[in-house]
Amino acid sequence: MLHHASVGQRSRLRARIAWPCALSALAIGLGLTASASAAERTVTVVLSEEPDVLEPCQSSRSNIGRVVKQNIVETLVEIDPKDGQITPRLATAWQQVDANTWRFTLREGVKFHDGAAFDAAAAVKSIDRTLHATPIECEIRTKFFGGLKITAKAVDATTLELVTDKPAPILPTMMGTMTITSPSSPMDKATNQPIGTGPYKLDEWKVGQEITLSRFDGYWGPKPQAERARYVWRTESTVRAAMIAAGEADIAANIAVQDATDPKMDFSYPNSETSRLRIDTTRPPLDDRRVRMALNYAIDRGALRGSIFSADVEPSTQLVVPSINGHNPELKVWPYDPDKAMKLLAEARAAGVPVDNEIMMIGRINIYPNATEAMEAMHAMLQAVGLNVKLKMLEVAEWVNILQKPYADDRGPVLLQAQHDNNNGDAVFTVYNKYHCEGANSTICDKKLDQTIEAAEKATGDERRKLWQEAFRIIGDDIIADVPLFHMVGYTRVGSRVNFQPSISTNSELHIEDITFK
Amino acid sequence: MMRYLGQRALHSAIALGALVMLVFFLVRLTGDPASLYLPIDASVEQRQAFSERHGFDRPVLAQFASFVGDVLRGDFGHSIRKDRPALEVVLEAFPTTLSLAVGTMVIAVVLGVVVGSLAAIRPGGMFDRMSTLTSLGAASAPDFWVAITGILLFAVALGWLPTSGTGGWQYWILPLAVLSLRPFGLLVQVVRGSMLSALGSAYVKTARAKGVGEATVVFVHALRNSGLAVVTVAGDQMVGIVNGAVIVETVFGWPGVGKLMIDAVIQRDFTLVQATILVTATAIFVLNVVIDLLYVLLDPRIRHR
Amino acid sequence: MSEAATLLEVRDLRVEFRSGLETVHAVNGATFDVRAGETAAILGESGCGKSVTAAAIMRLLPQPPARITAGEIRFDGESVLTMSRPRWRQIAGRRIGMVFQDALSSLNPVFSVGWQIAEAFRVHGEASRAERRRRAIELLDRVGISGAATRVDHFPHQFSGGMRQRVMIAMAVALGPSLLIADEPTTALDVTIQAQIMDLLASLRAEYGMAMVLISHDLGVVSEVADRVAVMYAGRVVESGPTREVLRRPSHPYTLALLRSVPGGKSKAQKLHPIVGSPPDLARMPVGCAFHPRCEMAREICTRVAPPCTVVEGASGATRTVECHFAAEVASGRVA
Amino acid sequence: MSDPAATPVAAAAEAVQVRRRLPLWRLLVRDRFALVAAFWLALLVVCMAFGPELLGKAATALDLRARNTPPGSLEKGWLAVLGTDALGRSMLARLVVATRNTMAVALTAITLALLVGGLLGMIAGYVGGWSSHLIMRGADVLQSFPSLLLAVVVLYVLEPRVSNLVVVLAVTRLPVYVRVARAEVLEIRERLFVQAARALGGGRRHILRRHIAPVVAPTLLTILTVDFAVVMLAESSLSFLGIGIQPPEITWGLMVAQGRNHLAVAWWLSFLPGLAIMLAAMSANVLSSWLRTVGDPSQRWRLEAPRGER
Amino acid sequence: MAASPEQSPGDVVLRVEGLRKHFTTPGGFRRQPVVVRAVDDVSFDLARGETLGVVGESGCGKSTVARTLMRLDEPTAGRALLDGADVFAMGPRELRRARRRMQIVFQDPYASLNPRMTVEEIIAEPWDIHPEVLERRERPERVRALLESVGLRRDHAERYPHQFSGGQLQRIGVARAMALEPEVLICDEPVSALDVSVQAQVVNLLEEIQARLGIAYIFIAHDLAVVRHLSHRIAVMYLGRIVEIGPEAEISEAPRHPYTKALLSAEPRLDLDAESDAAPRQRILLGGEVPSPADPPSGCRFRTRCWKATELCAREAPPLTADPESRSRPPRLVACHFPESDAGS
Repeated sequence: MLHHASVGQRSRLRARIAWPCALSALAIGLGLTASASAAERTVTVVLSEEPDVLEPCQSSRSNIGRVVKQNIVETLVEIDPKDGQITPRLATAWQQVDANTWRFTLREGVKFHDGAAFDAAAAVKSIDRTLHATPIECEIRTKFFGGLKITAKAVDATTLELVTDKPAPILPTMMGTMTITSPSSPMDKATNQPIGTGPYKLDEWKVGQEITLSRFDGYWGPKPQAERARYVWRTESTVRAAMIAAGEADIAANIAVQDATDPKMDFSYPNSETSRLRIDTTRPPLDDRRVRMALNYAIDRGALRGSIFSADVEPSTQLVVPSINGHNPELKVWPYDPDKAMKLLAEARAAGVPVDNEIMMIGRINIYPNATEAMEAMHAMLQAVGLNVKLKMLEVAEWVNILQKPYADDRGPVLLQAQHDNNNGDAVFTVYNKYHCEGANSTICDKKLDQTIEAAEKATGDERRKLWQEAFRIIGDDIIADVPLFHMVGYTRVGSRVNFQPSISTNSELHIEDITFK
Repeated sequence: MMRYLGQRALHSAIALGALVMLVFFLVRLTGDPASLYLPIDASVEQRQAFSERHGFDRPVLAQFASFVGDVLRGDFGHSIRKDRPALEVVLEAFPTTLSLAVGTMVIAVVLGVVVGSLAAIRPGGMFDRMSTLTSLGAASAPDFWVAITGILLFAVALGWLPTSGTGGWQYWILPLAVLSLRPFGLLVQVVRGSMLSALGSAYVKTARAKGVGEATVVFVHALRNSGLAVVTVAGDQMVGIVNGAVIVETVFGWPGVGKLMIDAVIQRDFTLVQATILVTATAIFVLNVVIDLLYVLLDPRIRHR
Repeated sequence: MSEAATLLEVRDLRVEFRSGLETVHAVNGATFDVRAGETAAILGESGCGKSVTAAAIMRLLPQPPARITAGEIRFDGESVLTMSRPRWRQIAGRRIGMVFQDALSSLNPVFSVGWQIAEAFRVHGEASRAERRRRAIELLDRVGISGAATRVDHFPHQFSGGMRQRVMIAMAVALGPSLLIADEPTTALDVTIQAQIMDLLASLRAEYGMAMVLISHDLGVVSEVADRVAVMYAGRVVESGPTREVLRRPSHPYTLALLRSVPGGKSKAQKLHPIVGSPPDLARMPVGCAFHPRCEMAREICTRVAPPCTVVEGASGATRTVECHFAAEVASGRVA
Repeated sequence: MSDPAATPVAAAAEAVQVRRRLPLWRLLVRDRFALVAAFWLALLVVCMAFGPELLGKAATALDLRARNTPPGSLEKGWLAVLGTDALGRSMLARLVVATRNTMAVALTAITLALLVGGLLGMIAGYVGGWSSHLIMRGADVLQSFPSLLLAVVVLYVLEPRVSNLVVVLAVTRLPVYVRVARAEVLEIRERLFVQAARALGGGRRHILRRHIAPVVAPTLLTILTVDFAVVMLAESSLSFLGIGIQPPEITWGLMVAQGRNHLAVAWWLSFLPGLAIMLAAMSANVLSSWLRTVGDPSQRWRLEAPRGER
Repeated sequence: MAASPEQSPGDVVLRVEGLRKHFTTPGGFRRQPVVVRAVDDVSFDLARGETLGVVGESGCGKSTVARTLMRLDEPTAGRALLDGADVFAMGPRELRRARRRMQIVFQDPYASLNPRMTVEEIIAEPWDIHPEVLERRERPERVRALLESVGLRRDHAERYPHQFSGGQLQRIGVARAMALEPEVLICDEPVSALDVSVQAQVVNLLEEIQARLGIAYIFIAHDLAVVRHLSHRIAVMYLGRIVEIGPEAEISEAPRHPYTKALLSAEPRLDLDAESDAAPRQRILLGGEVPSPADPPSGCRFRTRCWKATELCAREAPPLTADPESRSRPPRLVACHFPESDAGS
């Protein structure tokens, strides 16, 4: 807000800010700093944290992926952020040979940064490294390929065959997470020198200060505009936003909603996260469906949106965004109806439900911007309908213990602040884990739901989508396992020098090649 | 003197050992690194495998024994997060914090001594009152708040300074200013107090009776005698600066030990926590030795004790 | 006694210390002279204002809290109190030297004694660095410190009390002043050392032809070394004159009482005669004569009227001044 | 007893000299800084005592439509005179209510540190021997390590509850009191009046209780006032790092920490509590230096002297 | 005042034998620990009702004698028989009882009274420690009676030390020491900090108390005049040893030990009776300073400053031996190879 104040805005601003001197010096300050870095075609990106490592195998972590993924190392296929469709990248085509076998046709003429040729053998080696090189901690392995055995084979130079031990209907989608590195990458230890096929290669990582990439001239695709990319990191959102405003950086990958004050610079994008309050349905009074309904009626989503949450968030009905295969568009957003909530609670109480038991609301500090305020607000809303709720904010390590099984036996009724990210195209990455009786984060156990999930996992195409939609109906309407909140948005601040359109994937990968200069 | 230093070294070594032991067991009580390191959906088997790989499944005492053995061999372990030797990571970050701390101390001591001395010349005068108020304010302001406000004011609104990061001298101004506020405030108070008593002392009377000029009286006779107090407070503050460094490094994106340590604790990167603590505590020990030597330099009475 | 030129003149000096609601009248119109070459003693008990007077002469009073409200101090005809700071710095140390009571705290602990002695030369723009050092060694040797060439680099804490006082003296006489103010120079010292120091001071005085103002509470010391004495009580000089005259035939009841309260008379079986009560509260001075509440011969007038300064003719013809309504009676011993 | 009246000694009694000292409150009135500081702290104590009862409701009442109202206007009611926060809650009410937690945390922590540290220091100073060594080495360990980091580690182990926070803050301040108490005891026990008590046959406990504790206590209290500021700042730093007191509890430090996210749009959210911390800390510092001056006979006159002559 | 009381061995209330107090300074890295012989073999008897003056320059060990006798410092060797019971060998309980019989008054009246206690509390403190001495309800009255007996007013009981002058404070100190009605009072430079006019008040008070209660004093001072005025016998100490001890009159009139002689001559004296300016009394100016007790000279400790010293003095320490010319019983003792005699000097 302090940054690009137009003349018209000023009088309004002055009422809010007690720094008139700051305002008068504003224009001069901006003029000076903005011109300083205009010379070179270097894009500076400011991140919220420094990557711990640059190991491609860990690029499913957003702090690493934002630097590495698709910039340095590429995947065989990409998932289109708009509709979840799979598009070619290093593979040009793919087909299912039988239930357990997929074949990918690889792009020709692709070279790694170290000069090695990209072919099926290289792909096999890279996949083996990711899936089987145990000395390397590899999140892609654990997160996406856990419980599945894959054997990669080079059929010929451009044909890669993947054989699984059980049917894997969405293997192409999964391959959207698999980064391909040069055969020269060490198989016995992690590397901070990722060598891939991407449009940029790693120049230098000055630990603690910056990472620089430079354009790879041997890239197979179109030549991107930016010659170099520079990554720096600042913890404070305010500072990141300030850096763009001051012209010290071009893109702040994510800033908090309250720092996104300038529509000319700040772009919101759905970040594929969906927030909710997870209801522990096994503990009274939360084991009563009327109470769970009341919880949903008590939350004023309209008031939260545009205040604590961004105005751009979408109220959600389920844990996946509409672009995910299996999203159920039939489900309705819960309206705000405190009277109804109170009535339901009264009914439940009359039926002997211990409505007055203390319900623990457990939040996680900084799970999303304003997480604490959001919990404070909802705490007040639930109290307003007469529920006995207590709020407790936890740091991530403790919060994880509550999120994950095994749960403590002596736990009371808990509403857990949670957020789920599925930008991988299919509901399977969500539903089993969160709602199946055996799911690691599940707090419900419903036979009918479990059968539906199991059937969906094996199905493909339309049938698969219908089954997932049915599962979401059961979760949202029959059981009411959550207080769904919003499909979240992130804010990217883009400086005046460059064009960049953030998308749903910007959270986990930030494509330098897409950036153009004005 | 040598004996005294030897004793100090022994005490510090004991303190260091106790501290490391304390930290070793404390951090292991803070929770399982697996739950933080592995993705949320990781299975129980994956978690177990992770713990086995890194030896967290072993009894804590066994872990401690091998840790001590490793440290004695100069091996501080491997940081899981950074996937590098922990000591390397710490030593990389160390110069940043050190230069911040030294810069801060230089600024705080120089300004503190000058302002404190000037204030003591006319106690109760205008300058004294202003400097008292300023120094109290400086010592009382929450540093993170000053840091962010400073960025918004000087970098964003006025555009005089870069917001954050490292680079040329301009990048040092805000972090150093923020960090030196508190030590400056305290030093002004201390210098003023000890200057007041020095200026009231008999040896200052002697100097005046000799016809020594007022400037020499203040900045040679009295100040030299206030040196001990300055060194004591500055030394104490040096430890405190590491606290401030955590904040400043976080806000300004400086790759220092403070932030490293906080992050390591938050991420339960045990080896890194241990390594940072060992290195920091050793540095503080060295600092204490330096302070002892400064005492000796400043006060001949200690030299001949 | 030959009349030498007056070197130091103190006229009606008044010094106050302000503290809280009360004002402490430390010096209430002290008047005395010091002639060139003589030893003048200011004698009095603690709190009588003798050290404050010395500090006022040396312009060492901390102001505030102290305030010189009246009076004049003239050194060699020049007014000390109104003189400019640069002018005063030419006098302090060079023409007037000062020795303080507590040598340990009066020497700067962090500089070597040589440095501190040499500083006297330095501030008065004399000599080169090497020359200053040479002269510092010479001075140390002169004041009786053996091994001066090595001792010159030692620090005050490495000296004994007597040696430190010698260093102080060396510093004070470094530039050959014509006046030395010695504020209780031997009070903290043992008798045998005290004798050494007094002896040293006497020989230096003779050598340099200095006048000395000896500030002391010790009747014995004063009677042995001073040519003239000024007895102070409650901030005033109540009696002054040639030492022998004053102590042998005191004209002021306070001087008399003081003499009688000292043990050491021949008759041991006799009880001592303390002065009753305590010195007056300087913030609440009695009306009339300040000594009257403790005076055995006080009469009605003493409680009302402050006695004027009267000149009394002594036995040897020398004059002295006394502030007592009944000075003559006291001197003649008519009042017991 | 024999008749003493006849001796001059008895007459001396008439001249008892009473040194007048101004009562403390008058000295306070004479130092404007200290007076303001004391007044401010007194106000805080009132807020601490009654704040939550009076304004507790207003401090938690959401009004999402009146969020981030800037201060200085009475349009939205007197409670919004200092503005409202991101949830539309009255800043005034929150500041007042937060006083209790803030002060209680700081006061409890420093009191705890004073009692435990003072006791340990007195033992170390008076008893000496191995217990002194043990205590002093322990203080070394604590002091040779940045307190903030120690607090972070410990709070992760113990979880950031108010009680734990208090304990951690107390522990990190402990060495100061141990050292000061020990140094004081070492000095005081050589004083003549302690020697006199020993000569009378007074045992360790008698001397510690009657002579040493009462003399050490004021020194420790002076440190306590400074530490009040230090601890308050430490608490806010921990909140900044997210491991101090957790919402819905409020402290000033937490308010600053939360408000910093909104600094660019609503500066008052962190400015006002930051100011509150600073003023309270300053007041404590001013009062502490006033106490030092009062306790120091060579400086006390500065307060006693009439205005304009200091 | 009163002449020296008749002395017989049975009248000895305190007998000190072979008292030594050695302090050991901590050794250094490359430095041997240093033993400071503050008091080295001091013996004397104190008769009931007698005043023994102890004089000497600073560092001679006179105050250390006082402190070790009160067990404020633990003696290194020796015995102190208080009516036959060795104070140095006493356990805490016995010592506590012994302290009712032996008390001390310190030099600095300002420092020896706790500034935070009222005069009443200060004077009553002995009874807090020894509650068996006096019933609690009787204490306020006794405090006031004691105050009157030292020349203060009853209402002074409620005041604090800072409200008194030095002489008054010292009287309060004496009152406190008298509260337990001791048989021996050690006065460690009780008047050194006071002005002459006030000093005389306290000296007179001490005399008065002794006359009334028959208490024995060990009166330590560096001011010879006061000691001579007050003492029946005088002990002169030099570097931790007694060099001469005997009746006051004998010592001040005809000192036997050269040090005693020098000490007496160095004392500045008001010689008011000498009418003429002629013949100032002969003064012996001692050279140098007192050597360090950490490294005392061999043989006679005074030899380095003695004008009579010979090679014998460096070799052999002279023992304390009876002066053959002494008229008193027990006779004056001198530790010198070449004592002065009445004929000499």
